[in-house]
Amino acid sequence: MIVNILVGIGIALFGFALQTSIGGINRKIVGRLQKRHGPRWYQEFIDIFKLLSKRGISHGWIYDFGVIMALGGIIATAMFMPLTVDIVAFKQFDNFFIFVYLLAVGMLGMAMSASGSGNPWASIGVMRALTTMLAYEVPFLIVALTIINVSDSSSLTAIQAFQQTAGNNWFIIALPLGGLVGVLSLMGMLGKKPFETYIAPAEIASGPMVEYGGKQLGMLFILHEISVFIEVSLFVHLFLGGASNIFIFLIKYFTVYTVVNLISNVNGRFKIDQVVKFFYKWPLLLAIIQAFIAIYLGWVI
Amino acid sequence: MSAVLLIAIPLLAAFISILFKKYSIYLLFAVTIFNIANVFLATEGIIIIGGFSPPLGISLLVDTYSKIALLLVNALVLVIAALNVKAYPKYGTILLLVVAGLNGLVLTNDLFNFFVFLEISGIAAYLITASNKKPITTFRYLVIGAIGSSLFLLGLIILYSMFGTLNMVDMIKEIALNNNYQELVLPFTLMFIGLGVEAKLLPFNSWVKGILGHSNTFSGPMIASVYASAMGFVLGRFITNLFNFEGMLLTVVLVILVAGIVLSDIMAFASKKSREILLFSSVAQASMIALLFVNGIIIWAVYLIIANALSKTVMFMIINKAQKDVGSDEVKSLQGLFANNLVIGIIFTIATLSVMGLPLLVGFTIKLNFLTELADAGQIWTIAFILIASVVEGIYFVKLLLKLWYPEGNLIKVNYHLSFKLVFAIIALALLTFGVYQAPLDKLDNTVDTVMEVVNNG
Amino acid sequence: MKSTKFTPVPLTKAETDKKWWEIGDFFRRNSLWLLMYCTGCCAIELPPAMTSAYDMERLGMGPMATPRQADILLVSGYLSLKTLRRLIYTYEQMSEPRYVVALGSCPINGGIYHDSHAVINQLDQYIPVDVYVAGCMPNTEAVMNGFVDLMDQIKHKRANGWKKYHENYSWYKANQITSLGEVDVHDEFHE
Amino acid sequence: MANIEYLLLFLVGSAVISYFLTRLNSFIGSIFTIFATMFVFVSLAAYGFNMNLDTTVSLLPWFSFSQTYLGFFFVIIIAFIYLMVSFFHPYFLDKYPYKNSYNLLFLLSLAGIIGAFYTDHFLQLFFFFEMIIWTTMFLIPQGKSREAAVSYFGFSLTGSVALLIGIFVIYQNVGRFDIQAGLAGISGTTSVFVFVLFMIAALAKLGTFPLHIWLPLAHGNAPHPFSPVLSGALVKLGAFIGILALIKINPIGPVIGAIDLALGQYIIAFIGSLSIVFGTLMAIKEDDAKKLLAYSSMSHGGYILVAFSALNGFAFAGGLYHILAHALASAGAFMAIAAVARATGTTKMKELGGMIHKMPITYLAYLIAIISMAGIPPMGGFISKWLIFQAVIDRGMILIAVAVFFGSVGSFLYVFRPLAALFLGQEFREYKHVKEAPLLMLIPTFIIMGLNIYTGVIPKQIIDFINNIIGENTAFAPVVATTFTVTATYGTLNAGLIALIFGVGVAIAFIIFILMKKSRKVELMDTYTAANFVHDEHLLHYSVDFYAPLERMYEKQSHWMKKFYDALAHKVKEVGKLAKYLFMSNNIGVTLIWILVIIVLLIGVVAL
Amino acid sequence: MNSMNNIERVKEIVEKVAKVRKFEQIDKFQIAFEIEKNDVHQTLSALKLAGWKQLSYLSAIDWIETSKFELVYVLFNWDEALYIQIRAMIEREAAEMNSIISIFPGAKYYEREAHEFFGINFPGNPDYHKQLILENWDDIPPLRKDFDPSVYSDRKFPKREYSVDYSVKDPENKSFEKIKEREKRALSLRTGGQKK
Repeated sequence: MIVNILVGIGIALFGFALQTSIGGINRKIVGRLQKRHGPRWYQEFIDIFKLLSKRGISHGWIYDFGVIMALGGIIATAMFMPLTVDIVAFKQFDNFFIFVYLLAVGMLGMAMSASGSGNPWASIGVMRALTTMLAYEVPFLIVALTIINVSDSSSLTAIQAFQQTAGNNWFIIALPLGGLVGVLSLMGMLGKKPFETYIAPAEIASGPMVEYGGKQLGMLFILHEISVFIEVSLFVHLFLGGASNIFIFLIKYFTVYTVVNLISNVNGRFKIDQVVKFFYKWPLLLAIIQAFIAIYLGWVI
Repeated sequence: MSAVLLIAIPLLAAFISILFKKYSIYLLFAVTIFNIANVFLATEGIIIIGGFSPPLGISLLVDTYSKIALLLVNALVLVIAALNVKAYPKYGTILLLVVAGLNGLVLTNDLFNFFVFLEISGIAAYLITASNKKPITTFRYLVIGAIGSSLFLLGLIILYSMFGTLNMVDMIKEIALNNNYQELVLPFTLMFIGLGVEAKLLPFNSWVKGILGHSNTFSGPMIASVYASAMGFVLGRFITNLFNFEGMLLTVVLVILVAGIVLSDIMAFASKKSREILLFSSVAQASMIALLFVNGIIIWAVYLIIANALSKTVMFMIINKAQKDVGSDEVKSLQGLFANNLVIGIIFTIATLSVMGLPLLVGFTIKLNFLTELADAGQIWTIAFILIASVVEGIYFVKLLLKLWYPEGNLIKVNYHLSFKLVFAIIALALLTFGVYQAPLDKLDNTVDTVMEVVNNG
Repeated sequence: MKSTKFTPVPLTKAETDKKWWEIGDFFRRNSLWLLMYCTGCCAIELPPAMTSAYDMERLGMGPMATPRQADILLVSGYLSLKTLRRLIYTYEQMSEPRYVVALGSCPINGGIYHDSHAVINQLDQYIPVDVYVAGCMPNTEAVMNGFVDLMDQIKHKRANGWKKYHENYSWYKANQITSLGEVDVHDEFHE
Repeated sequence: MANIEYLLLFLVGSAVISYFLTRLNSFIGSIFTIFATMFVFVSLAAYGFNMNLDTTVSLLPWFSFSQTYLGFFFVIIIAFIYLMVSFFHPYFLDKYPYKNSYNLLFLLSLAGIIGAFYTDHFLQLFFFFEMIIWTTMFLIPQGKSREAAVSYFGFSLTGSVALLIGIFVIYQNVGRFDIQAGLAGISGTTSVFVFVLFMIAALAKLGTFPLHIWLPLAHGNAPHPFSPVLSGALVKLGAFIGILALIKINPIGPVIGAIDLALGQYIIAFIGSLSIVFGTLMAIKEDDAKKLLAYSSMSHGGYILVAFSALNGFAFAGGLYHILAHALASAGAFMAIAAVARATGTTKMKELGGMIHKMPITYLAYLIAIISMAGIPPMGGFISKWLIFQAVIDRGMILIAVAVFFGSVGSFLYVFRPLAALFLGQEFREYKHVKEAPLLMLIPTFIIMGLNIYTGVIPKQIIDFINNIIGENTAFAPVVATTFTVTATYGTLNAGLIALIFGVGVAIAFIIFILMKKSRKVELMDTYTAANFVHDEHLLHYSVDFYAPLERMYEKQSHWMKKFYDALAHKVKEVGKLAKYLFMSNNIGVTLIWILVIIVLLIGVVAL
Repeated sequence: MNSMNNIERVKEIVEKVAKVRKFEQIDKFQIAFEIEKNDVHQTLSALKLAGWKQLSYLSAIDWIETSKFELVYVLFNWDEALYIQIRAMIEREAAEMNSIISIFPGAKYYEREAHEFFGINFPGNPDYHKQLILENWDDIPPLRKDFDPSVYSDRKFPKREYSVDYSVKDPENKSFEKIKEREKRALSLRTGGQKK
């Protein structure tokens, strides 16, 4: 058990380092996109460590406890995440629903400490985050239902193995509509531009993070990096057939994150009720149609 | 001590009491106590008066069924008169007439004699309702009552012309021989409507709203429980023995009764005055009783009559007393009545819950048993309608109860005399104990009514 | 002959803190976050600094929405009495270590409003200022130079304005009271 | 050897004694109630688990009792909730108009519950049901509104009347009132009829979609210590009837090919999912904390319905597990709100804020309760939801899945609203004097917190007991569960491991937190307000219309059901007035017409 | 409908109501009347009836030499493009003018501002004395001519002398004289020629 836990912590650490560096590289790519140099690739590391070295403020015990609980929840989720078919901390316990719901613990921790900070903007930010979650979560879970029903298991390693077996191909090809819905809800999950209502710096002064500074903000940045790692690798495992070895995983991970990042950089920002209306119109419809086709009619490409 | 005294003594006392007005009420007490004692001593069976043979002579039929009726009627009259002795002292003679008339109704075996007693008790009833100080309603009651009893007489005459006898036992024998049921429909309908008017069945009881709507602590209980239970017993005897509906007549009567239950409950749901709620609920109970008799469930109908009579006395007395002190019987103006008289509140609640048929009270056991019997008789749709009506009944009674328990704004001042509390407490206790302890209820069964027995073996 | 074997010398508590502080300095100077308090007309210099012409992000700098998250308080232009009151309130809300960069000549000596009753003349009487960028609207290069100077100061541990604010806090407060009357003000619109 | 009949008589006796004791002094009366409920619970727990309660009947001969695992499962949960809530009585009773009747009715309803779940005779089941209904009906108006009690009674009565008609239909076909034999004996159209009637009763008591109007009214306005009982315990009666109808009666109607589930079951699942969606949407909009939790019980009732109608071993186990988890979670949440209401006098989120600073333990209790209610891992709610998800996915019911997923995510939204608006945020000046709930009230909160965590981490004992129930009532395969893991169709869930890893994660985060510099203590009013000087906490507290953009989207449609029932009541009144006009008119002519009509009708009918 | 006959129409209205001391046509769309202090209310209400529904601005001018305040009411008409200025002279010492809130409710804040910056009292306006823009002002109203901002600035804002350590190649270069010359001219400009 101790070995598994250490492997889990290793995976979480690897995820953090991976995402932070890829985040830095992406900031450079976006910079180049806007005809400017863009920061060094390790700029995100520097930001995080700078924040950790500063002396922030605290609004009471719930303000700190929330941040600790949030980061703890997210690290716990990352520890369950399989990198490839065989690199996974807990062999048959990496159940899909653990990721969806342990992320919710992270969200709850952050929401609690944000509203505990007493700033109305933080509460509005949390409200917007939860409403966006309500929007993108349901279509994603419907597609997940189809995938679990088709691959006949809800453990990620099994789903990867199913996609990598000779006969069938990646779910993004096998379930095309499902793949499209997956991308849209991934952008919602990552809080990328069109659905970035809850970190809207112009409107609500960076939403929930308004009262954070110093180490709390550093921990929240770590939390953000690891949750991005979880969401993107979830997408990779569910839709792109996971990876047989670590390099394929890195390549797939990088392409997914860069594509989503580029899409987000050319988009404006939705209003909060537009986000909900959007997700409950097209993605949900596509998800239901995809589920209907895949489960009842059995047409899996 | 033959049963004839039960009718003769009250009549005699009625005339004597005219002489000394003041003591008439105490004479009534004496007579009713004597009657109650006499009921226990009376010998069962047919009693011929004056030695005339059946087709002509008057005869009385005494069996446990009529004994229960007599006991209930006399006891109730005693209680009601005693409680109203201060408010309405001068009604001694009329009450004696009531006792005589009702005892006669229950005991008589001779149909014409039944009509005579129907008239006597009707007149006494009109005089009692006169105490409501609402002459128009009493007049309406008088006219409809007269119509009812004349229809009953018309039906009786047709029967007499067909069978030549007035004695019920002979009549039943004759009917059993006559195989053509077509001819009997008209007389039976007329007699059913005649009794229906008096027993408050739905289409015929437009007088009830006026009478009971403006009743007081004396006339309310008298009409709502004494007369209702007497007529219930009598209607039961006729339906089970004489009428034995069948075919199309049965379905029409059933439809009338079930519609009566459901509609009166809905009317109660739609009314705002507390007395109206009570009177519609007693109309519903009356139709329910008739329905049970039509389906041949005699013993549970008897218990339902008793339970309904007791609870209605309690409820009418409490509401009428409150109405007298407050001035109006709108549920809004009676709000918070029980806030400062707790005992009365508990008693009223127990009585209402028993009428609604909720557990731990006698109403529940009665309801459950007669529904089981109905299920045995395969009447699922009647059960469904009764229960739907009981939902509506439950809602309006709960609304009434909660309004009376919880005051809004200023508290109203109503105080009840200790005697009220005592008597009602006994009744409430009876309702509660028989609800929990059901053994005694199972001792009696449908053989209480021995008319058919007498018919079969002379 | 000094032995070449590496013998770890136990560092004292103060030395380890200093060592950590230096490492922290490296991170602090390479990721400076700006709270753009666009008080006056010099604020127009910042968009070019951020966009592709001069690209502030190369230096690891970026705009931040709230004082809690920011390192640098960028005072760009003249400061009226009322803005000064808000500026002091924001400055005290920033997390430490914090730096102040003053653009334009108005924070230096009041600039063209030096004789106005509404505009203060010298900013560093009220809050410690680390870097001044003179010029009545300094050019963007000058602003970028200012930032590089600040990074240099951090490197050589001279950018300790925030320490000075703690040390002679009473002196600063006295100046603030003389000019502003009192920092916290109650007006009928926020009661 | 505890005898069920003696327990019942003991309860009725102690109810009467507590009536007189509370007349003396409400504190002593309530303490007596605590001991009475404790005695009952302990004797039930001691003897009930291994089914050796003595069911002989001596004093009340016409009652007959029998022990079933299913019945015991419900009784032990409800008795536990009663015990926990009775700890609240000493502090709440003085405010109620008829406080001495409160304890009496409380214990009487407990007696009714024990009787209802231990009887095998349909009429006795109805007897105890009616007893529970009217005893609880008299408890509700002690709170804020009379109308709530009337609507509660109306819907419960409709439910129990439908139950009674169903019982008589069974009696007519099978001839006996025995529950097991009766339900097994019916088939064809009568089983459809009985299924519909029983489902009406279940929906009315569970407070799910079509018959849910009374739920927010009753829970929102009931006296504070009684709403945990109302939502945690009494709603479960509907679940019990739901099991009788959905599981015991063999499936109804044609089997739908795609998801091979009987049509009747699918309709009930659809109603359940409607009630999940409707409950969630209404809860998100609600401003009164107790009404919000009421709507959450409605949506969890929908989950229970979906679980039982999925006709799958894991769903059935998930449903039972959910009943336990929801009972604990909603009781815990309601108790926390009751403690806050006792201290501040209101449950409206508009008027409350920053309760955490003065009542931290109540806050923790509420937090753990809502984590379980939202179905988040370390708590029990997650395991039951996980099991239900397995069944829904296994059957591939897409529309139901949409509602179930919407409910699980939506529940996260509306449980968080009281947390943020009531407990967190700015601390108001007027609640400065508020103190933490007294110790006696904290005992139940601690116990329920512990149980919430226990059901979330160690599912083994509960799953084993549920396997007994499955074996006793259904033909499904028992659920395989070791101490920490539960295995279902699509993989195993290691609840213990999740809690452990969560602990490890929090430890790592705590280490990171401790290593760094201590942060500066700052009071709540010193927040970033774009440098405006704001001095009034109310201006800085965001709690009114928390989900405004979401609420605006379905503002208009949210009152349909209420309008429908008001219109229904109004229609009945109209019919009443019409009948009065027709039959009770003042002129005698009308009665004459009716008499003539009947005579002509009969003559005409008979003659033809 | 050119603006010429409008002006005639307005002139009649104003003459009917008040004694016009001076009429001035500022430009094509703007005319000004100078009337007595106590005619102001009638003219304003007359013009409001005539269509000039909006009080665009109320300001004051401090004629310190004749120790008078001049109040200027600028009215605007949405239908015809014509601004009307109503000017009235009031005493400078204990300056007072009845409030016009009853005619133009919008004047409430203008009057508060006029009081804060000039010290004119407006009885009839419930809160004219309250602080509006200046926070914690502790000197005479700042826009009065007898208020010297630089004196206030030197008094209120602490100043330290910067050590002049910048190196100049030739000390006698003319830039010093140029700076001194510019300072003298600025000083005279600022004090209105009073101080040399």
